[in-house]
Amino acid sequence: MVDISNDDIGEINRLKLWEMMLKLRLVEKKAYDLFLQNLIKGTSHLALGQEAIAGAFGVALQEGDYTFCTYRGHAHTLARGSSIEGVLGELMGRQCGLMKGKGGSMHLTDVDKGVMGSYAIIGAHLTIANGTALASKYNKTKEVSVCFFGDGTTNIGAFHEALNMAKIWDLPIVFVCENNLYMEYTAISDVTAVEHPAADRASAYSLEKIIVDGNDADEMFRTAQAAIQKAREGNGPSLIEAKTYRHSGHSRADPGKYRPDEEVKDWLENKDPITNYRKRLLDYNIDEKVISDIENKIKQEVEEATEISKSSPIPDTKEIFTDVWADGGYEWHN
Amino acid sequence: MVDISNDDIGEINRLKLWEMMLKLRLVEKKAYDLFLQNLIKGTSHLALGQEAIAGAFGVALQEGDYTFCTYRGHAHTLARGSSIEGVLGELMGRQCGLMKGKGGSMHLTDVDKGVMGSYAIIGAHLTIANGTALASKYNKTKEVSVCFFGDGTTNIGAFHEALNMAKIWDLPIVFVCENNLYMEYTAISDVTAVEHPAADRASAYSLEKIIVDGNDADEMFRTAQAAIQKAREGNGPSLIEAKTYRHSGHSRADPGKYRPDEEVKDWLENKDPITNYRKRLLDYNIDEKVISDIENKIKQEVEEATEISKSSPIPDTKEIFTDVWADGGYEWHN
Amino acid sequence: MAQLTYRESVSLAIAQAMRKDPKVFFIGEDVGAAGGVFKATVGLLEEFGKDRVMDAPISEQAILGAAMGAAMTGLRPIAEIMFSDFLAVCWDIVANQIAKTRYMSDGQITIPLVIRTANGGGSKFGAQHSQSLENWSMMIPGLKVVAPSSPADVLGLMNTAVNDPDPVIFYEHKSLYASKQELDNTDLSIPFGQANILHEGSDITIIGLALMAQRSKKAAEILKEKHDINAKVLDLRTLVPLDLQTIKKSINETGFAMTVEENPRLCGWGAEISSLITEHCFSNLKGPVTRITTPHVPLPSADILEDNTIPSVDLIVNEVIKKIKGE
Amino acid sequence: MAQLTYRESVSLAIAQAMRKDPKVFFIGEDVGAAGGVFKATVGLLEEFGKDRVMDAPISEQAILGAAMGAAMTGLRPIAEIMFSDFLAVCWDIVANQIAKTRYMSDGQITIPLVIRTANGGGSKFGAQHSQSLENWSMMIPGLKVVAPSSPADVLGLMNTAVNDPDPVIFYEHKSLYASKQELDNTDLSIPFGQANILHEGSDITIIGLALMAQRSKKAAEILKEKHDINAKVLDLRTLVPLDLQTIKKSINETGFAMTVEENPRLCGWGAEISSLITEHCFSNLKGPVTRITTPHVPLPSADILEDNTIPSVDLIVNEVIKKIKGE
Ligand SMILES: Cc1ncc(C[n+]2csc(CCOP(=O)(O)OP(=O)(O)O)c2C)c(N)n1
Ligand SMILES: Cc1ncc(C[n+]2csc(CCOP(=O)(O)OP(=O)(O)O)c2C)c(N)n1
Ligand SMILES: [Mg+2]
Ligand SMILES: [Mg+2]
Repeated sequence: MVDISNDDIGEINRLKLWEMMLKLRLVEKKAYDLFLQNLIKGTSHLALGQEAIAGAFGVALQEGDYTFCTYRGHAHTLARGSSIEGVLGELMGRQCGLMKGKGGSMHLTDVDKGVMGSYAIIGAHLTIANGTALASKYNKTKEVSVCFFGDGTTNIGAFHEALNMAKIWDLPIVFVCENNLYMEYTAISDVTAVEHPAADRASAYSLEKIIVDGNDADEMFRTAQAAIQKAREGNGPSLIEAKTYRHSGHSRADPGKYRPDEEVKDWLENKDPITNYRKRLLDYNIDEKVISDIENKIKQEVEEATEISKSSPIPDTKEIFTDVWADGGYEWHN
Repeated sequence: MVDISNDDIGEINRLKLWEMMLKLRLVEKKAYDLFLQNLIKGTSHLALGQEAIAGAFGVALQEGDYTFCTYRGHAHTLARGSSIEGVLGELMGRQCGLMKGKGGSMHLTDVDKGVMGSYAIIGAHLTIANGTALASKYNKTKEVSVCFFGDGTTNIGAFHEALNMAKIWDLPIVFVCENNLYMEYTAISDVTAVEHPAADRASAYSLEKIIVDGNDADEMFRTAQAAIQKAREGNGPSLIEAKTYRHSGHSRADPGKYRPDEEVKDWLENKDPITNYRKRLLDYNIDEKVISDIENKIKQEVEEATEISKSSPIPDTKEIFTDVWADGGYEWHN
Repeated sequence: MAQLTYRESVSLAIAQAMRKDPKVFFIGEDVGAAGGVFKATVGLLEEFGKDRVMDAPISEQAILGAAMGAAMTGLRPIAEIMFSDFLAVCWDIVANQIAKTRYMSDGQITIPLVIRTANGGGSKFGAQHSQSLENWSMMIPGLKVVAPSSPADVLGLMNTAVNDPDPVIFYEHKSLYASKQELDNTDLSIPFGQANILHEGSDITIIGLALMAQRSKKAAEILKEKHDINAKVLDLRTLVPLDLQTIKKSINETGFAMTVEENPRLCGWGAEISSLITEHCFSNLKGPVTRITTPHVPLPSADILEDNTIPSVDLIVNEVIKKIKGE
Repeated sequence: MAQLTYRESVSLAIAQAMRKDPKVFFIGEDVGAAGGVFKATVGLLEEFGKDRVMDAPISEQAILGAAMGAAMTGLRPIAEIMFSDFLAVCWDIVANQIAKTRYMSDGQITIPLVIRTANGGGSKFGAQHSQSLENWSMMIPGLKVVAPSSPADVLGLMNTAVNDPDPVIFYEHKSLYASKQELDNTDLSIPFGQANILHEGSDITIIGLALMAQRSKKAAEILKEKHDINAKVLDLRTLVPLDLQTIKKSINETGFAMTVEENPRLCGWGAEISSLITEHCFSNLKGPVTRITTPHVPLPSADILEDNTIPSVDLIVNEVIKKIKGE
């Protein structure tokens, strides 16, 4: 039994984190199934194993806050409260998809939930996230912007420009580097001049060096809360490096064979954020039934949403010609 | 009288530095005169006040080494031994110009002297300089590549990418940031998250923090020698931040009014690299006549070269159509 | 009644927009304290302060990214890219992010953003500071493309650009900054997609943009005075949206068409216009569409070289004569 | 006699070049250990080792910058940009540095560099991973532009590209990687600027590139079999240099011309070809040049949407019929 006399997180938040992580996990697994059933075309990048990061931020953020994620963004989108059928439907290219199939798995967007887009070209969204943060500062409103990206992203120019600008203008933004040790197939250590690709560069922008176990939902939650609060109070940006691991390959086509077996085994068996969190909840004296009720609820939600999205029609081909412009159309001449 | 019992630089190098700096100074002044006479069209960016940096590297480098500079590169080009009429001729758009007027003042190139081009879009040449360094490593030859750039350049993405790549591949290259305190008209401190725009970022690439008085030719020479030697011996890249000041405005059109009068006065009167070096040479017991003989020689050289370039014809308009391709021509169809 | 330069029109247009709408702000390099390298933003910092006129680091990607993100929330940023050549360093943000995000988001995201930039040659700045890059934007679905040729057009088109809900690339021509115009009203509004007739004529239609529109107009004057040829000159003003109706109407009347562009030869906007004219007016054409372009070379720097590379008034005059009178 | 896929031809072409010339090396992201995301560089690391097959960080500017610099010294780098869409993040290096440096240096600097990249749609990857960007390079003076449509062309054109002294952008089409061809010789060499006739015919000339050349060929087969129309299909293979002679000759014979391109409508290479045809073959044209393009939209992701956006064989067939038989 663990001493929780001085607990700062509390049962309510812990159960939220539990529910959130489970949802992300089960939807990603479902996405994988659907892909095997050839119902998902194109590509898809699962965040299996990285749920604690998106999950912790999902719980810590408020309505109205802005998040920006990458092609590996199903989890981050769901974590803001987007519907499961909206996500799966988009992956399958159905009308119920968040963007009716126009964007696809790499571009999930749900502005009503603060999901300001998923970006598929490395680096760009760090600079764009500065923009919503700048808007909050300009308007003197209190939203916080959060931008997720991977370890590989720390070596592209836009990373550098975005961090410098965020700092000089003290923008209300949190940059979250999910260091899963690999870019696509290349170990980040092979191509990076420092050990901690994000944290060891924080000082280049006069930022604090923050490294956190990204597979420990509690630690992630504390770190997220602190950085969000700092931003919300007008004290400027943070750069967080969260250490984690992706369970599957880079994308649907990748078996991930470039990673040593032991390494994979260790992360899957000993460091899985969800397995470990379940143990912790029990250690914290939370009723097993409460835990499994949530599991069952989420399972059912995912199944129902899957059916909805499977039975959603494919989009009308006239969608091709909509929404290039704000007038709804695509004409470039009179 | 100064104690020179333990002198590591020696009279010969000191006189070379003196001659070199004087040449750079007098040619830049001549360029300004020619501009006032409306003989130089387009733009031009003088390095007046920054001569110790290009000068020190010019003396320290060997034949075969590669240098890359910016639009503010007349001095850096001359420092490798390019002819004065080649430089002034190019500024005036004459046939005797290094590129017959095709490139212009911002693109001085003299491959025979190792001047691998001057680059007018911020950032790019840092990545290109890595390429000649990579070639030396690939070929197992011993040339060193040196890349000069300004403080403002440290905030663009290419800076970051280039430094990281240089380090992970341990390239034989020296990056030289000439921190003259301003980008065009904006103080670098207004737009940079750290105090020392280059040096405070060295650690982000596991490089040593090196700051040097860029207006002290001896210090510059020592720093240049050390970094060049390190690179030549296969011990990888260096990043040097040299503090300096430009005497004139950013470019020909700029009176430089955004800079406080005192600041300008201090740098011109107390920190001029050439005035101070002349004093030092005397302190080091070097004969006044030797010093002024060099002055007279350089003055004459500059005057003669000016006459040559002024009387050089303008290029033939058929030059427009040459050297798009390696076959010498510009045809894009058969 | 005021005489305004093109450069003054830029700062006035921005100032007018900022006065009317607190959502408009301005961001760029060396734009505030110094008033811009082309002195086209003088006075803005003084009037609107640092919160609305932001001097940025040399970080074009970060500048346009921030402008895009701010626009996504409903603000209306105007961002400066000092020379259009520098669009290359932030081209991902322009072509892949700003242009596509509305479509990919199925219309959830709107990006009311103006990117203004100094474009074109004539200043002897060499190949990296002189390009004419309207075609770079024209080819990207999702971008509107504007290139004014006069102070009045700067005012009227900037007004429309700032109020347009879509991203607009606003190409100001460096060689026009000093040009002047008498204006009795500066609060102008010119709709996009409306070509301007700079010269009337029925023998041939010359289609130009920015500096090339002005040169075409001068050529038309010479052709009329000295060669008895009446050329109609259309200044497109915006490439996207394109005033195809006016083009078609004019070609159907004159039967001869010529485009005059500063872009290098391959894939310039003139190619698109030429293909459109051929497609839509084939049976009325009396001859092939002639394209005058800069030759397909990077721009040289020396004055004699640059002056002989970019299409001149004389070249236009001669090409028209050849065309009308036969070679 | 070997059956080779387009993707295998890429790695074989690179391997052959590296075996012949120690100056050739290869650099890119995830290209070595993993053999590339499209498995088009499998085996190279094993054969040539880390010194010649370099896995780079996600730093496209640094990759192309290093390749350019190395080429300036006489090495012959092949650099991979994983998806052509990512050219946007290093566009300054491509368009402003690599393309212009030879000219600006008055020929002092030569840049024998090949940039290969996966281009085009058909994979349901969405708007940022599916673009057809041959026109981006075509419009920049100083770049050669290659886009092979078959395994043999990959081999023959890569060989020429690596040995060419100028910078070459080599667009591989993602949707062709799996396509196969029987070859009894893999050491091929195909000169630049030589269009390939994929189908003979005298009724109309269809001009395509890469995937669109293959689709045009299929369309020509259907037109012949089912509609008694004989279409000549030209696969341009290289846009720069352009085989204008073959284009002219064919149009002068058939009198009808159609370009089929995957680029969105505005300023695609088809516009340039159309304007050239009109300029050079006006009196022999029986009707306007038809341009088939992707509509001017970013590419949607869902399969039904993408499939209906990129020009299909059916669309080509129908457009040809309309054109030949009148609407
Ligand atoms: C500019 C750019 N270069 C390359 C790619 C191809 N690419 C997609 S994901 C990826 C790896 C990214 O690694 P990381 O940032 O660590 O994120 P992770 O995939 O591990 O979540 C690469 C190289 C891209 N999308 N954009
Ligand atoms: C990408 C890019 N952005 C902007 C410019 C315009 N510009 C030319 S010089 C300059 C200032 C550069 O400052 P710094 O690096 O400190 O060099 P300095 O001029 O002081 O030598 C700027 C912003 C440019 N040439 N390229
Ligand atoms: Mg990673
Ligand atoms: Mg400076």
